[in-house]
Amino acid sequence: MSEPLEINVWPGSYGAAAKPRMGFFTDTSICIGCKACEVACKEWNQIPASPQQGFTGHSYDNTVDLGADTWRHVAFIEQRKPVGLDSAGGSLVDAAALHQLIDETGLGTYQEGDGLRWLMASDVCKHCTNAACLEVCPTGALFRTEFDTVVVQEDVCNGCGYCVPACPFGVLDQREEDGRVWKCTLCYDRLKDDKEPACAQACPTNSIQFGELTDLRERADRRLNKLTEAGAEHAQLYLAGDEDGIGGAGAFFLLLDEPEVYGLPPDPVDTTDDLGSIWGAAGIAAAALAGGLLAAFARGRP
Amino acid sequence: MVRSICPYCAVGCGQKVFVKDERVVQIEGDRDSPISRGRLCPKGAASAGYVNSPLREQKVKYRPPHGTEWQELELETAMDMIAERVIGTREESWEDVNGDGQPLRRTLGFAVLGGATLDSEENYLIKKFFSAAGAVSIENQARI
Amino acid sequence: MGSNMAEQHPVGFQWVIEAKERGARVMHVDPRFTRTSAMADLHAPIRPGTDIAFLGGVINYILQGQREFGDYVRHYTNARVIIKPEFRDTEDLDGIFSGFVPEDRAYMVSSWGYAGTDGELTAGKKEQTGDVSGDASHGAHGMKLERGDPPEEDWTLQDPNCVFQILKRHYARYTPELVEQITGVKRERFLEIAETLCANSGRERTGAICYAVGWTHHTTGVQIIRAASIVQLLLGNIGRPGGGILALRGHANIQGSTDIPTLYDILPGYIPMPHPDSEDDFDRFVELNGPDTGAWGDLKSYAASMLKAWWGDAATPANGFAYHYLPRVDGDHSHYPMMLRMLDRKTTGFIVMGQNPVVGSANSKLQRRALANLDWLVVRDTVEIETAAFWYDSPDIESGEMRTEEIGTEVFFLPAAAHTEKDGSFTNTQRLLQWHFKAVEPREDCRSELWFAYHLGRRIRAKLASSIDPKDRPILDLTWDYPTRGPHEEPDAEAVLQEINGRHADGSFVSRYQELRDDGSTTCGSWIHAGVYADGVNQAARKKPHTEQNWIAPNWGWAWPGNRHILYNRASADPDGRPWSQRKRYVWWSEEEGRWHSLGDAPDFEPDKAPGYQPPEGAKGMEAIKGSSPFILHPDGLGWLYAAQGLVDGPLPTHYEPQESPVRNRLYGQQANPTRQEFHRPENPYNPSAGQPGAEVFPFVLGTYRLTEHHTAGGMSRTVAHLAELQPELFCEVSPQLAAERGLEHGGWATIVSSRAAIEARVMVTERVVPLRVDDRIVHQVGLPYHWGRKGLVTGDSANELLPLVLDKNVHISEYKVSTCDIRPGRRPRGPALARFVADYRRRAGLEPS
Amino acid sequence: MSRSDSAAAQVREYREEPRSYYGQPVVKEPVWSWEIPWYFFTGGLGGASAGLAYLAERTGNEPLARRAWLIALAGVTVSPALLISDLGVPRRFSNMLRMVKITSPMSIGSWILVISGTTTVISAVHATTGLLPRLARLAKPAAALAGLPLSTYTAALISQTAVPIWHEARRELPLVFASGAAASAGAAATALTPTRHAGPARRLAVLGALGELAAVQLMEKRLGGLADPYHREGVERYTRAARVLTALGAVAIAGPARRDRRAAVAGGALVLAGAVCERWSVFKAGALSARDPAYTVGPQRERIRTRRGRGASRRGTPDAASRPL
Repeated sequence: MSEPLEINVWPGSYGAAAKPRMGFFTDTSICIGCKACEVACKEWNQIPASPQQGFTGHSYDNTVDLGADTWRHVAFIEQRKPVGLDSAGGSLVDAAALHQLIDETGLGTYQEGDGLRWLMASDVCKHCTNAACLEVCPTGALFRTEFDTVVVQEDVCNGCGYCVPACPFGVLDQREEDGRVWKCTLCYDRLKDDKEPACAQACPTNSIQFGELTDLRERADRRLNKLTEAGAEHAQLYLAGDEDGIGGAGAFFLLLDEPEVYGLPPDPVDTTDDLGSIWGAAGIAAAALAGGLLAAFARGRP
Repeated sequence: MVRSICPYCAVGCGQKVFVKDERVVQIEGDRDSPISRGRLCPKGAASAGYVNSPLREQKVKYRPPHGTEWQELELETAMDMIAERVIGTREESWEDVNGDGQPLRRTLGFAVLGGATLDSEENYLIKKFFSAAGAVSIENQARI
Repeated sequence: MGSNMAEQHPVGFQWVIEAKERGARVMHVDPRFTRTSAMADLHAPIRPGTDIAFLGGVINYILQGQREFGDYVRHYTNARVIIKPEFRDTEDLDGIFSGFVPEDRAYMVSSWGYAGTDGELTAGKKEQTGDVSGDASHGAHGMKLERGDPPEEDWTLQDPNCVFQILKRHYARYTPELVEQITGVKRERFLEIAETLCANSGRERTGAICYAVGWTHHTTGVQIIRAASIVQLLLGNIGRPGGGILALRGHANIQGSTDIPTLYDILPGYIPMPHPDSEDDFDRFVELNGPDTGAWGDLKSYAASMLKAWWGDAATPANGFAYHYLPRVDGDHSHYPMMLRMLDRKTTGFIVMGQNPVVGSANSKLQRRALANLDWLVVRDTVEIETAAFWYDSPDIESGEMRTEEIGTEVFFLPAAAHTEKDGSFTNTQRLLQWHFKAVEPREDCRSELWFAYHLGRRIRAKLASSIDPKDRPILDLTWDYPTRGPHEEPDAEAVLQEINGRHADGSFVSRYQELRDDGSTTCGSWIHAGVYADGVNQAARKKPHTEQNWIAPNWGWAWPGNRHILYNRASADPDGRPWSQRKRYVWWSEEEGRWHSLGDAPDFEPDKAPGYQPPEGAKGMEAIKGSSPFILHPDGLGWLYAAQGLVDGPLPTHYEPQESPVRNRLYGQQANPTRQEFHRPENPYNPSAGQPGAEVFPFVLGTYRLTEHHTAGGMSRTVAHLAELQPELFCEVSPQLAAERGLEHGGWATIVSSRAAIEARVMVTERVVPLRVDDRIVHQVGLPYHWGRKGLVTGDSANELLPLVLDKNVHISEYKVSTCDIRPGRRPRGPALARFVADYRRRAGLEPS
Repeated sequence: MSRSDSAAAQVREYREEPRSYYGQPVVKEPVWSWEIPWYFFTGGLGGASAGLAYLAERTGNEPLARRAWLIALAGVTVSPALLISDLGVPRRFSNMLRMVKITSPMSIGSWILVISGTTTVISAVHATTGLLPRLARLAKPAAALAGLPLSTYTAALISQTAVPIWHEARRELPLVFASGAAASAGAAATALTPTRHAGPARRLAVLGALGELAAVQLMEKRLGGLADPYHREGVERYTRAARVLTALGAVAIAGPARRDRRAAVAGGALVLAGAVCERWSVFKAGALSARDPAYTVGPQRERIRTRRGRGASRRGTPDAASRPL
């Protein structure tokens, strides 16, 4: 894996070797929360079992989040009704506590009112067009592949951990045993063998769809329109265009509620956009320091 | 690569078993299967983890009556002892006829349980042999 | 209903999702809102154990609105058959049918028969007592009918004694209001479901019902499925594409292990085990068990070929094909009575293979006590399961109720081979045999069950070789010469499959069951599998990609019988052999060619029998099946809305409350199924039900189930790191209302108690579980997945500790899906305090003197 | 309402109406351990001390110069040790120098540290032993110059992350770090140098301390409600300690330390401790803001509401199809 070390730009750096951009379209409206993606991913990539979390009480999610040992994570959200921007929500348990659901009659169940729904969604590294993790990686361990995906070279990573807080989605994490960071590779090794990533292949209901990004985006548009027509008013495509703060993503989602309900940021940005002001401020501060030093001597001799 | 079928539920998803150095290294869905089209559930996807589980036992274990710990036993010895137990219990508990003089030709002295995770060929030999031996209490997860 | 398909059969569920995307409406009737409900268009929460009331309501809705598929019902079902005038319905007798013998809790079924038959029904000749089994209970393969014709019929369906009218009367009280009062399903919701079912049935449309152990795990399990079959027969949804009642089974080969059973009461291919009554007379056995007409009319050929496969040259026409070598069954020797025999030290040896009764069977403590009373126990599994470890690691050891030193059981643990380490076939839930190939040799002492059975048999035969005892002849005469291969002398699984398939006298392979003969010229280990090795090819191993064949995929694996994928598919055409509609065409008659065509499936009918065929006088077997009668396994070729025989608890499904229920039966004075098998003994107390003193001690309904992330008793999932971590702890699901009532804290601990045991679980407070308003009271449910035990990577108490043994007498399956319990916050007592804690509950419930 | 105030309002609103995934963080907090806040301190101390030493030498203040060089030496030798010790794979430290990457302040910083370290070592060797005179002639100004970015790049480093209160303070954080570096360098030299030679050091310390206090105030003001983590449990004590220690130290240095060596030592120690606490305060507050999804989602929602952010979702209804949420 030493060859593509300095490559950050796709397709330019790859020239003729560049492949079409590949990605995931995760359609959460047909996710059944089986977690086959989590397991298939761990089996193929030989990821150790996560540190024992125990029972979390987060509905059926005992994986909690993405991390070094979880490259796919299925979220479970129990809702009384779609949350939306202007209505209360959160988990049912919170809601139950908040609203004192136990009324005098003893019954306040969806038998009367319905509206119960259970959202499930498989999260993954987004393989951003503008990937902060890759930008901040000082060693070049993170690189952009010929498929326009973002991958960590495990033989280069020195575990500086910079990418961990840099990622606007909290995808990467350090593995305690070996100190390096790990994340979804979009099964780079399988892609090179013309095979589908393990999670997408396993997914029983095709909630995780793999393919060329342009195709996936078209498919997603059709799906969104269909759902919207069917009355799914909060259905939305997340990271499906180029106009967002990360320039679009290789892995994008069809959500049935606002992103934050799934633990996703509503307006993620690649902080590299602000690089000018960051370095500018550092430069000004350095100059101020110089000024301070000079000032300390300018008062004359002691 | 060897073609297989998922050992968990009864949907019967196709599996491809990849082998390297006499060891199963990967099990994934078989895209050719009209049932599963290459897909697997979490259990099916964990099949390699199951066949390679570090908890798998590889040696016979033996506990004598009232023993407090497992002991080692050669497989051949164990098989021989089990054969003796079957013969002995069968002998002791044989019922040839019932009270009306009708034939029974059976033993209720020992019982056999299991099979829903076994192959049909295995069940066939189990049913065939133990029935021939007169055993009647041959039962299965299918009862549950 | 009765299935949580998205969770338990996720990959099968892809087809439901696909159907939904194409416009199908998915409805889920289930006590809990599950991952299946989440994907359904509609979910109706139902009180556990009230499925018959719900389905009875659907039947009533169909009949009252004349929504049945008239032509289908008249021609293909026994709606037109007239029943004996002496038959009395549960509506007449307050919850029991005619013929009930209270002291035996069993029926004399002669009054249930078709009018004009003489009562010489196979299953009817004996009272259906608890210990009736073998041919006397399962031998329901048919009544004796002249030419396959029911003697009296009314094609107008108006005769008050015809099945159609009996059905109407039987369900007349199952109104939407009553459905709501019993099941807790709001009537609007019920009506929406009933109407959707009706609207999606008929010539142009079909609907399917999927069920699983949510239906079988009841004291009324068989009748629930019967109720569904009545719905589907009335709507014309059997034998047609997109229709059916689909049993979703839970183990890779659980279907295969009933087809080629390791079950006490049947032989391969559902041939009944013999009863002492038939003496040593093979012909008498055939007469007692087989009808004269329909596919079972050839029972003699099937049984003779099987005996011939087993005992080879020792089986001759002269000795009834060594029929007398078979052991006789005269009682219930199923799993639970088996364990009770161990408890009573009448059974002293036990071989367990790939099953974990200590976790997977009801009343775990009783299971362990039974094991502790054995002389010897052999456990074969891939990992050390709780059943192998019961003598040193169990709740009873922990509580001091058992001591290792006092347990006299000799235990052999033999490591088993995994599916990748052996060749063989699994039969999936659609009867499809699929071969799996060995990838690697098993390590060390790990061996297949094939190896174990074969080599154990070989050793025993060698030890008995010089015996002159007649009881050893069946062992010594057995055909037991399978070729072996490899370093472990593994028997050749394909050779076994060949024996199952069967051969002609010349050694060539049988290619269909119709070729089997009763003269000893054919062998066949399992008649329904005849053809699996047709042409000398392992048909189960066929792996033609689905992309290279049509959607029926007949060239992938092999479905018994005769590679028929949809059973009774003759019903997909009208009586004249024309498709009911072009949209739903599947099998149809070609007049020009004089044979049945299909979209690719094998017709489940004689290939050249014309639709207008009428059996001649004295016709037997298949010859007696009309050209317009699709249900060829029945002696009359009809779908049975009314089952005159074959069931021990009535010809029609009737609502009874579960064994343990906080609710009185609103329909009848008879509270629970009158024929259910109870075991009154100190190890198996029952919680008092509504109306009995002490019922308030166990006020909540308890349901048990599985999770996607685990597999049954956990031996194949709690031992796998990537699965164990996904659901690491036992939890119970309760509604916010129940949590508030009992002070249960989300994420905290709860203790769940029955009169059998107390266990602890983490608390999941969720609105997916709803309290149901039933009549004028509120019924709370506690949901418990049952996968945990004391071994493996993740451990916890087992839900089955809590459950009683109480069986559906038709099939001896226990009522796992509903019982009663109490729940309280906090962890359970430890050590000896635990036993005292449970005993105190028993005292409060009046089950134990104080 | 200022930008940060409305963001703060959003945070509050968000708290009252929790919309998160079981309160799980959206972004990951840094995995860095105790070495890193200490490195922020030592890097600043070393960097600014090199400048102090160089100017002292140029102004003929040999005693101050020699001590400041030694302080700088300590700073730039401890710094890499801390950094390497924090690495997941310490033996791969050299991978830091595989490339020069402007988008990665850590990459640039590594080079700065190398240059600063090398030149400072040479300078210190010369200042104490007189060896390497020719090299030192080049090294000393270089060390003084490299010391400047060494003191501030760490602020750029943490600003270039998704940690809300770091990134949002990207304009002010370098000032906090720079002034902290000045204060540390001045304070260390004040404590170690005889009072009569320590004038510039004292002035630097006081200037730095005042600057630090001002910069922190400015940062908190600009952050508005997002500054809240600086005053939450577990962080507050560092924030307050930094202010109190720095202020007290500055008073001591500005007053009694001019004559009293013990006061100089005490004042220097106080300012140093204050600078350390300030780094810890920033570090801890950042981690806290990452842990709490309200600080991530609240401002993002506010950006979308005020159309400064483009959002990442789009709906399917015809009229909303092109409108970001």
